[in-house]
Amino acid sequence: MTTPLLETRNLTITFGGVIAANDVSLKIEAGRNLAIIGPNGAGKTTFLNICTGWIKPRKGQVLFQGEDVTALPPRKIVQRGVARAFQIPQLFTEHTALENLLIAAAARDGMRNPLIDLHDTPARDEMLHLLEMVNCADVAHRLVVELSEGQRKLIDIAVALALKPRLLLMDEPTSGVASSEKDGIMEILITALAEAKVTSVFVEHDMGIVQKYADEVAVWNAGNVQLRGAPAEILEHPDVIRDVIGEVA
Amino acid sequence: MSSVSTAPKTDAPKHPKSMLWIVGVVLLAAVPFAVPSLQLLVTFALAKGLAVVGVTVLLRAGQVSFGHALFFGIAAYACAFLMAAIPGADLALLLLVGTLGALLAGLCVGLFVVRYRGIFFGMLNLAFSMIFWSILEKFYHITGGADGIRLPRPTVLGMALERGPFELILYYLAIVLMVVLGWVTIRWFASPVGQIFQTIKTNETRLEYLGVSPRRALLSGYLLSALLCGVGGVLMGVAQGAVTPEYVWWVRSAEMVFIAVLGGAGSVRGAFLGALIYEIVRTYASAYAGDIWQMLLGAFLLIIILFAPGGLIGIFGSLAGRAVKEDAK
Amino acid sequence: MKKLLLTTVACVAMPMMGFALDKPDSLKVGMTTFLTGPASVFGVPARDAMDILVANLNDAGGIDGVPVEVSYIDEGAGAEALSSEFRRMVETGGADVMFAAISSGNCQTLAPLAEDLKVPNFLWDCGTQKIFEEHDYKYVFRTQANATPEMLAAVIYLLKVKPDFKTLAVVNQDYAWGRDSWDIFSTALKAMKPDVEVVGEFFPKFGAPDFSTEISRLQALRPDVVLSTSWGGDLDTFVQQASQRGLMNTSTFVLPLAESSLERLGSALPAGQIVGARGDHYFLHPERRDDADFKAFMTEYEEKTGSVSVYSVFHASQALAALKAGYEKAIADNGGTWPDKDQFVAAMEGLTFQGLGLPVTIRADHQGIEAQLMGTSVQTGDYPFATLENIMVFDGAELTAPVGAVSTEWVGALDASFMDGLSISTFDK
Amino acid sequence: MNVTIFLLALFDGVSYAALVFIVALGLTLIFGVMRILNVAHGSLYAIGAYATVSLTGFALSMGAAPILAFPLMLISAVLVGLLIGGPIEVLLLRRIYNKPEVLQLLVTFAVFMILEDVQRLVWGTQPYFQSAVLQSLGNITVLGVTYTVYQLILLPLVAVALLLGLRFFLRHTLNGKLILATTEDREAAQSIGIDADRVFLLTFIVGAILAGLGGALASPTTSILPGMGADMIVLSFAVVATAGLGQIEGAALTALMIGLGRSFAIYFWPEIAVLVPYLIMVLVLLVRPEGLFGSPAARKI
Repeated sequence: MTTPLLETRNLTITFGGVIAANDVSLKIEAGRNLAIIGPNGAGKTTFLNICTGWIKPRKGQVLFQGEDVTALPPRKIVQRGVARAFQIPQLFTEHTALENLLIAAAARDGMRNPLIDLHDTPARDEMLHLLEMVNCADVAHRLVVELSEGQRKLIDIAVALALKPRLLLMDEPTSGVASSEKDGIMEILITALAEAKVTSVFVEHDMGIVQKYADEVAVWNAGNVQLRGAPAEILEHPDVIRDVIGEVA
Repeated sequence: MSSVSTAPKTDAPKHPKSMLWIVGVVLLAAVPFAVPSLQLLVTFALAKGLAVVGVTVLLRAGQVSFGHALFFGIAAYACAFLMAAIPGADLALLLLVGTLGALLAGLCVGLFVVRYRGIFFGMLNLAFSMIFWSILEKFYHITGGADGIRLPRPTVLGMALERGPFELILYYLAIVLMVVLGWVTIRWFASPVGQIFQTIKTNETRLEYLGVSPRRALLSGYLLSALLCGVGGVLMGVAQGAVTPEYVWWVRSAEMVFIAVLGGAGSVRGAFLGALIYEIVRTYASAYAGDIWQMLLGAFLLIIILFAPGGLIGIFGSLAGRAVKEDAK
Repeated sequence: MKKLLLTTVACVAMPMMGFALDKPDSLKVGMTTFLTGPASVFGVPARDAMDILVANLNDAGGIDGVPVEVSYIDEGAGAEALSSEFRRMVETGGADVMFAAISSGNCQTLAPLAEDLKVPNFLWDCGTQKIFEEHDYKYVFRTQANATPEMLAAVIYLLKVKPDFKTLAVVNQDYAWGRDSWDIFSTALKAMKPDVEVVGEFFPKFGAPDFSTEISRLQALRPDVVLSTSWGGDLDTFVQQASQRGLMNTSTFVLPLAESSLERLGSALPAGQIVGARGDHYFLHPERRDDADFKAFMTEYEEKTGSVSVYSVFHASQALAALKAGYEKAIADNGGTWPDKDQFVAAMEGLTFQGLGLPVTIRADHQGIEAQLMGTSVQTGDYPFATLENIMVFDGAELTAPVGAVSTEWVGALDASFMDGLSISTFDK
Repeated sequence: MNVTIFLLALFDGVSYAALVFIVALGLTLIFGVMRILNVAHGSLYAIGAYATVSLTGFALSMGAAPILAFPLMLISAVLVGLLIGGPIEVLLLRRIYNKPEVLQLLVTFAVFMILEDVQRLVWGTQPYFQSAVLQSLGNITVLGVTYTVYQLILLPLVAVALLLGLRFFLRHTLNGKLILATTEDREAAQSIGIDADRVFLLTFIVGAILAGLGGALASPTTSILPGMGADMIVLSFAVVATAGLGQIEGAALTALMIGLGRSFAIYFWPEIAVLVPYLIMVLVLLVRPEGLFGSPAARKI
């Protein structure tokens, strides 16, 4: 049996009496896109926060490629190959789209030369290509604050991809995006992920998206995974229709 | 000197404005012949300007230190102690030791303060500088107390000089340091390390999720700022011939922030421009309006903040015929 | 480039040659004084006095017909502004003579600068004795005493009026003057009266707003004598707080600079405290108060400023008197024609001149020899503040460390018999 | 340790802390509500002292009883708040609430510079001393050491009264509740119709009055002279930052800590007395970045 890419063991955490994670044990295998669905407040974002070291669990472990990373700060986990995209895009607002990516690449490559211009770094072409991949090449030189929410979300994901991660955790990649654009964004995204051979986990509320793009679905409720399986099978499940989809609809 | 351009490296073609800066440097270089009475004043202004660039560096990361006079003072005191230990030490050695002293202090203080942001970053810096100030004041038998220590004239590359030639050399040294360190700082801002440092202002969360330690990124800029303050402190101490705890007093730190904002927050050239104008206004105001020079400076600052938020460099930019984005990106 | 640089260096380094031996239109003097900051309690009266004295001098024909023009530099504006303004005044402002400075720290910075600029400079008010003990200067002169005679006069006066005290505590400002004056005072005291015990040494920071805790401590320690060489607001606060809390009933205070605070302290300074004046400076100077020039000035000054004179006024008068006497002597030495700078400097050595106090003489090491006046406070009711009684005027020459001697060593080698051989004039009031 | 000396140091520390607290109180109130660290607070302190001395001197010269100085202190403080604090808020601060913290701080620094010269132009450079009121209250002897009633008893009482009074004002009066609501959530307060401009003006005036009152209360104990504001401002910064910005009760405890630290230092190691406030500040901030009583801001992603 191969080591899972990411594994959690008995993760438990509560916030002021509310259980956000209750003894969560989960394995994520490489090469598959896992969607996490569930009602609001069920602890999905908290789960991503724990996996990336932003929040420390009260109990339990997080293992990445077999290594216990529970106690590490986010940057150390990122350095090991876990990238993260956010529900609200986390970008450098005083920089352009391209610069956001170049900074990510510089961080990845550990650029130390203080006299070379950021724009002259070797990763420039690669980052321009990445912008093309997420369909944002035309806004490369615009400040990210001037862009639409959808473009910002794509650039947020592109920044994460720029790190060349093994695993990408995304928090509602299509929230805040006009529904007409959602499919387009997901198309671009899934293609880019496949091209870069990145495993992804994404929290999603739109069941249409989940059905279309996830290889596997985990249903989160009351601080734990209630069900897990192929999209078709899970989305038909009566419990899921009652607890999750019903609420969303 | 003509080979040195302080223009930022951008894709845009060089426009006449960068020529203006070269003209400015050349004009400065002519001061000792054209207006000799301004020579010492400009030396002081450039020394302060270097320290102001240090404060400017931190402004780029959205952080304000109200204690950076600490590094200015530490460098100056390091020189004074060195001169006392090795009479007739060389200017080059002073520059090296003073700067190293400031760097070392920057590392020690920086390791603590990079954990803080905003007002607490400012206050903690203030507290460290005030501790050092109290020590300078109190340990009279070592530090000379409130009157400080004399810093006799060092030799220059082995030559013992009279005041006249020595000050002239110091003057050109200050100009060279301004051009070189100003250029390095502008380049550093544009470099990956400098850009990462500046993202502390906008998004530390993302920075952490790029695998970068925001504290370490801030520390890199903090060290640069301490170094710049240190070089300024050495120049000031040597030009002044004496160092006093006043170098470290909080008003001095506030004055650096004051000049940085006056010149144009975040601009390297603005820092020097601001320092020059500040020093000139201050000197002439205290000579011709002895009772109200502080009031004039205060009013000047208010006008700048309220009506010309881009600072002097912004005014200068619009006078030069363009809106200036400047050495930012 | 390098060659150009060296040429420039050579040009600037060339000494300025004085050819203008014709009488100038005016004699330009630059004076540094505190117009801002705590020490403006000395600086502003000195400037006001200087304005009066210069106007009077020019009305009487100036110096050999040449009027004197004084411009002022604020020492409170900070060291950089001070030294650049000092240079500007000398190099382009055409100042012939500089009077600098009040602060000892500024004197230590400006004395070597004046020497390098080859401009005659009078240390007109600062107290540090180190300047001429550690360096030789050609262009720098002190037109007043230094800390050594000032402190010695205080020690001797104390020993004369209160010979059998046992314990002493000191509360001085924490800067060079406070520390150095204590060094000299304590060294002299130990030399002349070795059985005194120092029970407390406090150096609250310069400008401290509150001495309550120090006063509590002193009340618990109960020293016979409390010394404070503080001045200005610090001294006022200390005396007020000590007097309010009755510390002055149990301990005798020795306040070598209190002459400058007498008027401000009003009734807060009780009788029986020892007061000094940094020289023979007192608006009721017993040997001068009946002289016409003294009386005329005191009246004029009080009318213009609303206050009585303090010691810095005397020091200003001495600097101006030295300037006048120096030029007149140089003119005489030069066969009646206007002297150049070096002739003026040569005339300064050994010069005797008189300002508002007794005559002052410039010694070979350029240190001024100035008489010292000490007294005991008394509230007579003639004035709304304390005046002095039991005044002693000391001969400055006997109290000043000899040329070439280091004050602390010289003072340390004294003994009780030193007091016996001194010539002291005493006055009831 | 000798109990007598311990008690004496305690008394000295408390009376010193009382004065520092009164000044820091206004500073922390203004910061808590307006998020502005007001450097000009030091000038308001100094002007409060000058105004009291002038008014008292005038009243005494008219033959008034020294005890009349107490209402004059209050009048001076209110004048400082209304005539100087009010215009500062309306004419300057109001224009810069949306600017970065640095600029806000620098604006108050510029005001500080201007007011320093204003003091000099109005009152000159000679120190003033006006302690008639302090003398009228007399002395008290404790353990063989004479204290003034004013410093040992009155100042701490006033400090406690101000602390309780401000708490009452904030929690039980309409204006106070408006201030508290605005402090907790500016947007929410505005959305329910609170006039933030009015609240800010009110806060700044109250803060300025407290600064002026600090100066007024200090005036009988100290020389009033140029530069007295610059020292006080750093000290009250240290108190406010150590306590946690905007923490009123915290400022009281911190002032007490700093006051006691300083007086014990004077008794046992006078050379470090000046260092004490800053050492306490650094040590506290190193352990608790948000100050002793501040709460850390939550980061949400």
